[in-house]
Amino acid sequence: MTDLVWLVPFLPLVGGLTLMVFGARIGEPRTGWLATLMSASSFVLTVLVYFDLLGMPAEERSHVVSLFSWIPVGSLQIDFALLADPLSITMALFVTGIGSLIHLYSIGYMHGDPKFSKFFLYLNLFVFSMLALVLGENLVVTFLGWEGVGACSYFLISFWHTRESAAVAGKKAFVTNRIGDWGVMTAMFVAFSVVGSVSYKAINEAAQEGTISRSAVSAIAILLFVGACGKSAQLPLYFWLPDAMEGPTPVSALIHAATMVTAGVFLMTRVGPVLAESYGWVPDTVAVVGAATALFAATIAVAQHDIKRVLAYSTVSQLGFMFLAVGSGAYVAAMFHMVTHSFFKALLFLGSGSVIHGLHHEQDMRKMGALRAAMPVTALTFIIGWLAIAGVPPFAGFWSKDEILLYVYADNRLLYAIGMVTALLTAYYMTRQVILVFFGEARWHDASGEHGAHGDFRPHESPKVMLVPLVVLSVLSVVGGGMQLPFSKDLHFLGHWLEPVVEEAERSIKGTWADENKYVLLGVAVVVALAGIALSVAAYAKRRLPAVEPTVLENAWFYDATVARLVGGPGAASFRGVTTFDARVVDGAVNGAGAVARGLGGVVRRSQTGFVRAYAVFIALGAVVLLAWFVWRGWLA
Amino acid sequence: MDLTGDFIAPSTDWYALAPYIVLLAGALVLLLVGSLTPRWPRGWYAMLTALTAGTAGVVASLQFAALADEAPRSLMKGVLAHDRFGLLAVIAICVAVIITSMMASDAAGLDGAQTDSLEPFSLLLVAALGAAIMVTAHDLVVSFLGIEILSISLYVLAASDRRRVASHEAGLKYFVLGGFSSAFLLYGIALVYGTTGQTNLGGIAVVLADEVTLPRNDAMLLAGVALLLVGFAFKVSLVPFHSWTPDVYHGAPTYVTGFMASLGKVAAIVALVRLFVIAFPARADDWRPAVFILAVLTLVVGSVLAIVQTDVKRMLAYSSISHAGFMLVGLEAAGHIGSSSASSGTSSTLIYVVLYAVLALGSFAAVSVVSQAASVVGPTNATSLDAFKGVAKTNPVFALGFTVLLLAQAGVPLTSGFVAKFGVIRAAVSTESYVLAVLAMVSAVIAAYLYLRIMVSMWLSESSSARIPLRPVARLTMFVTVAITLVLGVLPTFVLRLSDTLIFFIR
Amino acid sequence: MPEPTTLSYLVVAALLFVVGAFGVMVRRNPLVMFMCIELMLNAVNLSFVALAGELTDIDGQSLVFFVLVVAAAEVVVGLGLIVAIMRNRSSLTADDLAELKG
Amino acid sequence: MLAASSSTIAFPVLTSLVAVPLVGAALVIFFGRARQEWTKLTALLTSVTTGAISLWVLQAFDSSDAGFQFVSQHEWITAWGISWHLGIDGISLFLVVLTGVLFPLVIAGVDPHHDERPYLAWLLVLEAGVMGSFISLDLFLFFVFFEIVLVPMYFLIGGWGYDQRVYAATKFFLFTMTGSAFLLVGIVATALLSRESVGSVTFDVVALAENGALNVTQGRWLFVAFAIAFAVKVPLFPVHTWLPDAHTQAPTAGSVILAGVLLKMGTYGLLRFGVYLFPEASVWARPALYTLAVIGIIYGAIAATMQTDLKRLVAYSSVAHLGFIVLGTFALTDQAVTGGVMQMVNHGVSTSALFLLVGMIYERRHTRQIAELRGLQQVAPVFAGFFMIVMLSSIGLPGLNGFVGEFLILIGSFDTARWWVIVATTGVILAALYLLWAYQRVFHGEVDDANRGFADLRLREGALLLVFVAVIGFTGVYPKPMLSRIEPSVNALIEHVESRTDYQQPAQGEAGK
Amino acid sequence: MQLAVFVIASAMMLVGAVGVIIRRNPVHAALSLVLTLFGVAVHFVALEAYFLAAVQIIVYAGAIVVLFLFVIMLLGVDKAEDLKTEPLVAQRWLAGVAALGLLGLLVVAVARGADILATRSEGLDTAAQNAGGDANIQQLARSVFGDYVVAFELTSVLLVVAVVGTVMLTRKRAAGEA
Repeated sequence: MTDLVWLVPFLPLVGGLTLMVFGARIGEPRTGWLATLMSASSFVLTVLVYFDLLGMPAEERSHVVSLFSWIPVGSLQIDFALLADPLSITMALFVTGIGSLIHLYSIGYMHGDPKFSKFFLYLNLFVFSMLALVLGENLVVTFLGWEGVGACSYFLISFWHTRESAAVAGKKAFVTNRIGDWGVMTAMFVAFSVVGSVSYKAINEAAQEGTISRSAVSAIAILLFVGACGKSAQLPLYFWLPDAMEGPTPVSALIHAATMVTAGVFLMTRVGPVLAESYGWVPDTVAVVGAATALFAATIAVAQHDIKRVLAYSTVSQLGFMFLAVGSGAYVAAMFHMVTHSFFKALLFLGSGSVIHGLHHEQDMRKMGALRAAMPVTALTFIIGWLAIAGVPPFAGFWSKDEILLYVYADNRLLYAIGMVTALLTAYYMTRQVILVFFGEARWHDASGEHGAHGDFRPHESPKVMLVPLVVLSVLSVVGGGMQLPFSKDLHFLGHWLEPVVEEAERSIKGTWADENKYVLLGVAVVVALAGIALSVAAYAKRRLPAVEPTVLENAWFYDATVARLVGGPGAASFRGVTTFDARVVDGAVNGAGAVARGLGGVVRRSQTGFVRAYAVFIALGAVVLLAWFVWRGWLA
Repeated sequence: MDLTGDFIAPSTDWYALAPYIVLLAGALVLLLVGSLTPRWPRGWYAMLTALTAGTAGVVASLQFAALADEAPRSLMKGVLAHDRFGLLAVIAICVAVIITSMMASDAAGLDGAQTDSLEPFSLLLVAALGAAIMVTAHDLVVSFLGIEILSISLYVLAASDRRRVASHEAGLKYFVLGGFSSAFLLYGIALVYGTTGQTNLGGIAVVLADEVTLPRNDAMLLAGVALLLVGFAFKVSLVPFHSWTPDVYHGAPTYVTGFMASLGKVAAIVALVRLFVIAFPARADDWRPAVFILAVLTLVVGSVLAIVQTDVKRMLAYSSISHAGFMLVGLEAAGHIGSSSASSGTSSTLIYVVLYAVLALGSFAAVSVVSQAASVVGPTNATSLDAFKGVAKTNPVFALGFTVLLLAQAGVPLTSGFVAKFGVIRAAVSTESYVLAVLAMVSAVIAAYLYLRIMVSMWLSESSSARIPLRPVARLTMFVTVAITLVLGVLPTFVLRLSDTLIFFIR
Repeated sequence: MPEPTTLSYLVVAALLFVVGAFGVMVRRNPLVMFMCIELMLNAVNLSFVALAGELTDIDGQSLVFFVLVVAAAEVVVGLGLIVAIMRNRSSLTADDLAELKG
Repeated sequence: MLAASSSTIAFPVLTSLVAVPLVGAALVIFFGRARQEWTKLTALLTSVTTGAISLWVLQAFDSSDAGFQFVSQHEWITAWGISWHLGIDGISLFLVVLTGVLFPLVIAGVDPHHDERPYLAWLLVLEAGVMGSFISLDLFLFFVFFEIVLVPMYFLIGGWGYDQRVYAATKFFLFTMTGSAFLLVGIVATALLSRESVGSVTFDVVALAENGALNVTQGRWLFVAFAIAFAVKVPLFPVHTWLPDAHTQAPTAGSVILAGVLLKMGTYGLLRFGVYLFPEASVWARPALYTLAVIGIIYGAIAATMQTDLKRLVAYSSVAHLGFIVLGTFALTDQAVTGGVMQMVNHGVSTSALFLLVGMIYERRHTRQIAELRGLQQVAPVFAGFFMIVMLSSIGLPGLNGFVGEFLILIGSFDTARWWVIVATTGVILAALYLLWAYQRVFHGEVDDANRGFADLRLREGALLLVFVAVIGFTGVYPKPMLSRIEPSVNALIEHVESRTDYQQPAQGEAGK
Repeated sequence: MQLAVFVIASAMMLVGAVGVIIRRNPVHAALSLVLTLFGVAVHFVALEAYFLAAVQIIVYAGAIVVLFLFVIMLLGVDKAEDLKTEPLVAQRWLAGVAALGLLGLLVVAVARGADILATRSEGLDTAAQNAGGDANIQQLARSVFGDYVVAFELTSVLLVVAVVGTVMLTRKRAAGEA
């Protein structure tokens, strides 16, 4: 069965190519269904593979399927090979699963869009690339997917390319990702140079066996982390993600919440041993960057008005959590949070999508409110998602976040504190969002004027095809925590499942204070979450407290603006400088040479006066010079 | 020297002298019959001229072939060399005369040249005789007389266009400066004679080679060499002795210009090479640097001045100067007497000038064709670049032919021009004067711009004039020259085979 | 009373040559220019003869003989040239003929 | 690459590669006059024949043989030790095929606006020249082809180009000729200086490379002379400025050929002659060439970013791409050089396609100014799609051909040119920047009235581009057949270098141990 | 005695030469030329080149100068030339420099050459020993018709050219030509 793992990415690819060629002919909605089918069937396959692996003894749960030799040159032998092991299959499971749901959702959401079929083409291609990324047996295949998802996200962000902002956002995302890719590529070079191979197995083993120098290991790790920062929107490269919200909401849900952005975390987990074997400052950097990003993004989310932007920043923040976990050696926790997060964040996005859909593409929360009546299902599911992310037990998010904080505490108290603050803020701004959107008084009636086109404007519940995914995801968000419960080792299902992959790197906190009193920490977490919610309620529902929404936060600490100014100012200037240099100096020199020749000719030409006597003088002078030379020579002789 | 002894007349090898005699006889016959008979229909004089030159050429070729297995020898008490080196030049000269006479008959009247009378043709033949003497002269005096015969004919031919003041101007300038430079040349002969007691190249070489019995007297000798160089540099038109060239080439009737550029160049350069290589090998280290400098100057100034011209004849005049520079590169190589490959310098120079002669003939033929057509419109600057505008549109084939000739002059491969350049560069490199080689090639690039300009106005400018009528003669001329250019360009082996044997001239 | 050495003849000849050359360069009347060229040729002749005497070699003198002929021929043609030119114009200096230049 | 292997066949395949187009040109000129309607057909037929032959060569090529195949050697200019010596090995194979395929496509796909007959004739002559320079194993012969190519290109640019054409053509001609000036001297010197060691004056590349024994100084000087000429052709950083002008002013076909194959004559020359003939010197000169290459990569990319003219943009992108190739060539490792050779072909394919697309844009809108184009994707989605694919290949997206070459070059060069590679890799970022930015400005946004009428891809254009896209896709996903044919020759070349210098190819995986 | 002759002859020669280049009227210039020619002839005599001396007088003074004068008269170009002004910038300066340079170098050359010559010439001039001027002529004849016979023939050709050329140049334009 596992030999058929190649079908998992293959099916969506087929779907994509089919749509590329016949998309227009098949037409809406059949294209949507086709795409969904493809994605869904690869999900089924993955499940099969999963059980297949489950059937094997733990240490054998790593299966390589080599399709063909891709880039073989001398000592460099790169196969197009897929690796089916617990980690990749876990990723594949939720990628295909959530992917399928979102395909389904999109059928409703994209209804009536002129480029309906193209949307699903991209979606399918994306799923393919994502699967290639996670299933890749070596860095290059992963990189194929890595770039593929980047390209697809570019297509999908600028899907409505007639909107200038969308086009710009797409380009921004791609280029920023490329900065990260520089890291990944360089990492590959180093790996090949020192290990002689780019397959994870070889690299990880080399790292563990210490056959390669520690600095090389660290170099690989840090470079890969640079790539991860790009993909997973960590500081300093996070700023493309909020803009990515220009894309259709399902895209935000799938790519910019559930799957693609987690690729960085996945990659770090994949090379966990390398990270573990590198100098101490490398994992620390990872953790610190993660923590910083988490806090930074959370603060920004507090003051956003765009319903999707809040979620976007929250995503960044949550990703920060995951990196915090990775940096603290809590790979399982990271994966755990990644999965749960993909559940509830996808849910939230789709919910917000449903809201937007219901409000005819209104995204400003200030023009919402009291929608729970108008769209009950959406409201309900959204609230579940909110509770999950806010860290309220027993919802999924609570467990995973707590797991992370547990490890972080063991690793570094300060980071733990930051994590806590972040948790608080998360609870706060999510509550704010829920209140602003579903409770309070309806602020959208007065907005109806702006929707003159729609005549009598009423928010309406979304069609079934959109609601089903919501429901499914909400269920997952509730029970998702079950896959890794802290109470007993036996409940560490995910942990056991991933063990063969991460055991080498996984940090053991056995016997630390944190481990001893994890229930205390649990309690603290609960309290913090509730506190955040309470604050928010006080501020937005009860109006007891003033709503703190400073512009500095609303504008994301002006980080984006500063970057833009730098790029647009000195950056563009230097580019222009180079271009001018090229035109004036380099090309100028060339044309200058020609001009000199012609000028010289012009000058010498004047000596050609046409007066025969002048010519005679030339001859005489010439004779003098020649004579001088020869007589001199003769004199010496 | 005893006075009682009987006078022994020099033994005469009439067959070896045949080419000269034929040429002279042709000229005289032409004059005679021309003055006795009523005017012939036009073209007949040309026919006779071509016939004569052809005969001379054939004879020369036979002798050339015969010399394959004979040792080269000297004639008439060693004043004339009978070797392949000279004979090839003689053949080239005869070809030049043939083609020029054809162009002359074609240019009759139109170019304002009085080519419907016979004198020009007889002068062509006499000039050819002079040139033939120059290239084979093995004695300074004979060489000088050859130069004078050639020059005087050219003075007259240059001035032969009565309608254009320019022609007169050209004639006078050429005459005055020619006389001036001849005086230097003579002085040089005098000094060399004074130090060596010889005017025979071989004799000079012998005297100079023997350092023992005779004390070196270099100041005077080398002064003589310098003045000789001045005289020849003038004829070859090396910078700074070139200043007459553009004006004379420009002013003279176009067919005469072609004649000067081809035959004149061949005669002058061959004579120069023969003089320096045979007479002054012992002083090579003294004259090589001078040649080097002259070469560089000529290359650069020639190319640079060429690209700023607006009149095609002047352009080609300057380009002929820079070509002369290339030939000098060969001479410079020949100056490395010690080096085993000095000989390749000599031969490559000869090959270069011969191949260039063909190119020049063809190019000026093309110019004269166009200028004739233009002069119908108005004689004013009939040879300006504008006259060539859009020729490709009206006469594509003709334009293509001219383009081939121009590309050959630029030294594009698969043309004789490239073979010539390659040979010279090869010689220079084999004597390890890389600097000169590179300089030459770079200046060739500069000069290429000029040929491009002409091509541009032919191909890439809008047609200004009507179709140019091409007389059969013109067609033939173009065809022959282009054919030679391409054939020798693709299969140069023939020429190169010759060039290996060319270096065997008598010492 | 010392005898004039060959050197003295040569020097005088050189002097004559230079004077002639100078004349060519400064005179505008083409006829006079021709005369100057004649001066130069004469200088050469003188040198030839002097050197011939020095070398006790008669060839030098025969060279002079040829030079004379050349000189004559040149003058003839030159004068013919001038006559031809004067057909079209009344006065003539070398500087008047400077249409061709550049 | 060691002693030319004797796989000689009765039919002179390689000679025909040169001869057929020439014959075609002659036919076009002479018969075309009588029958105008046949001109195109004749040209097409001959070029297709050539292409077919080249494909046959590809099929008959023995990938296990690193040496020269289909060798044909005849006396030519014996007096100078020059022979008509042709041969193909893995390095030249795909360039030949590329040439053979590109020309028919261009002839079929792009029509001149006037004077079809001379246009086609020049194209065919050009094809002969390019073919010749890729297969000639005699320095003199190579030079002849290398130089003769200028003439047809000059007339193509000057005759069928755009408003600045004469300036551009002249610049191209003189610039390249200046390079050739050094090359010629270098060639002659090489032959003459190796006189003793080889035993006779010969211009035969193999003989010179295998038996020639130049001393260090000579080798280096000569290498420099060669390098100058090829650097101009490539073009490398300081001497690149002819390229934008030539590209911009050339007719579409001209740009396509120029980018597709002509530039490769430079990189090919560096590899085949620079490295093969002067191993010591090329090892010695590596830092300089790395630096120039990397400067070219970054500089070209930056300049491309700021261009306002699509064609100029693509031209500068070529400067960047060829920088990669040069970097790989002199990294002298299996991967890098193989990647370099492959990248020559890849760049040929994708950039040609880009120029075709830009040409189509110009035909529709009569402008190449990015500022005047807008929202084309809206009105011409298919066109945009093709453009996108080609662009992504040019950006080096994995799965497309561009990636394989670039990746191989970089990963292969990392050991020998670490820091240069690290800088060069940033060029990958810039590539995305300038291309995506251009794409965004041209294809995205709301279409304006000027561009509303922009017609989507026509059938012929589509078919034409489909070929390119197919190649892009195939070589991207399955480059192995290509690599397996290139590598042996590259390997042999590197061993040649190693055997003559103290340079040793680094063994990966050793560094850490 | 000889010295005196030398001095006088040289004086005639140089004075004449200077006269040629400074006399404004071409006729006077021509007459000064005659003076020079005579000076040269005297030198010839002093150098025992009797025949040449004669030819010098006959051909040069007799033929060439007369020809000059004839043309001057014919064309009436005997109007004085203004030597005060020099239209060409720096012409005279450059000419002066060139002339002095030439003079200096030539003198140096011959001076350095002559002394060595002296060592080479063996004693007395054999031509002088054989009494009678005809010796000179005989030798000349041997030389001219012996070693230099070709040259001699060529001079005839030269004269033919001169004649033909002059005829061609000066022939009146026939009605037919335009």
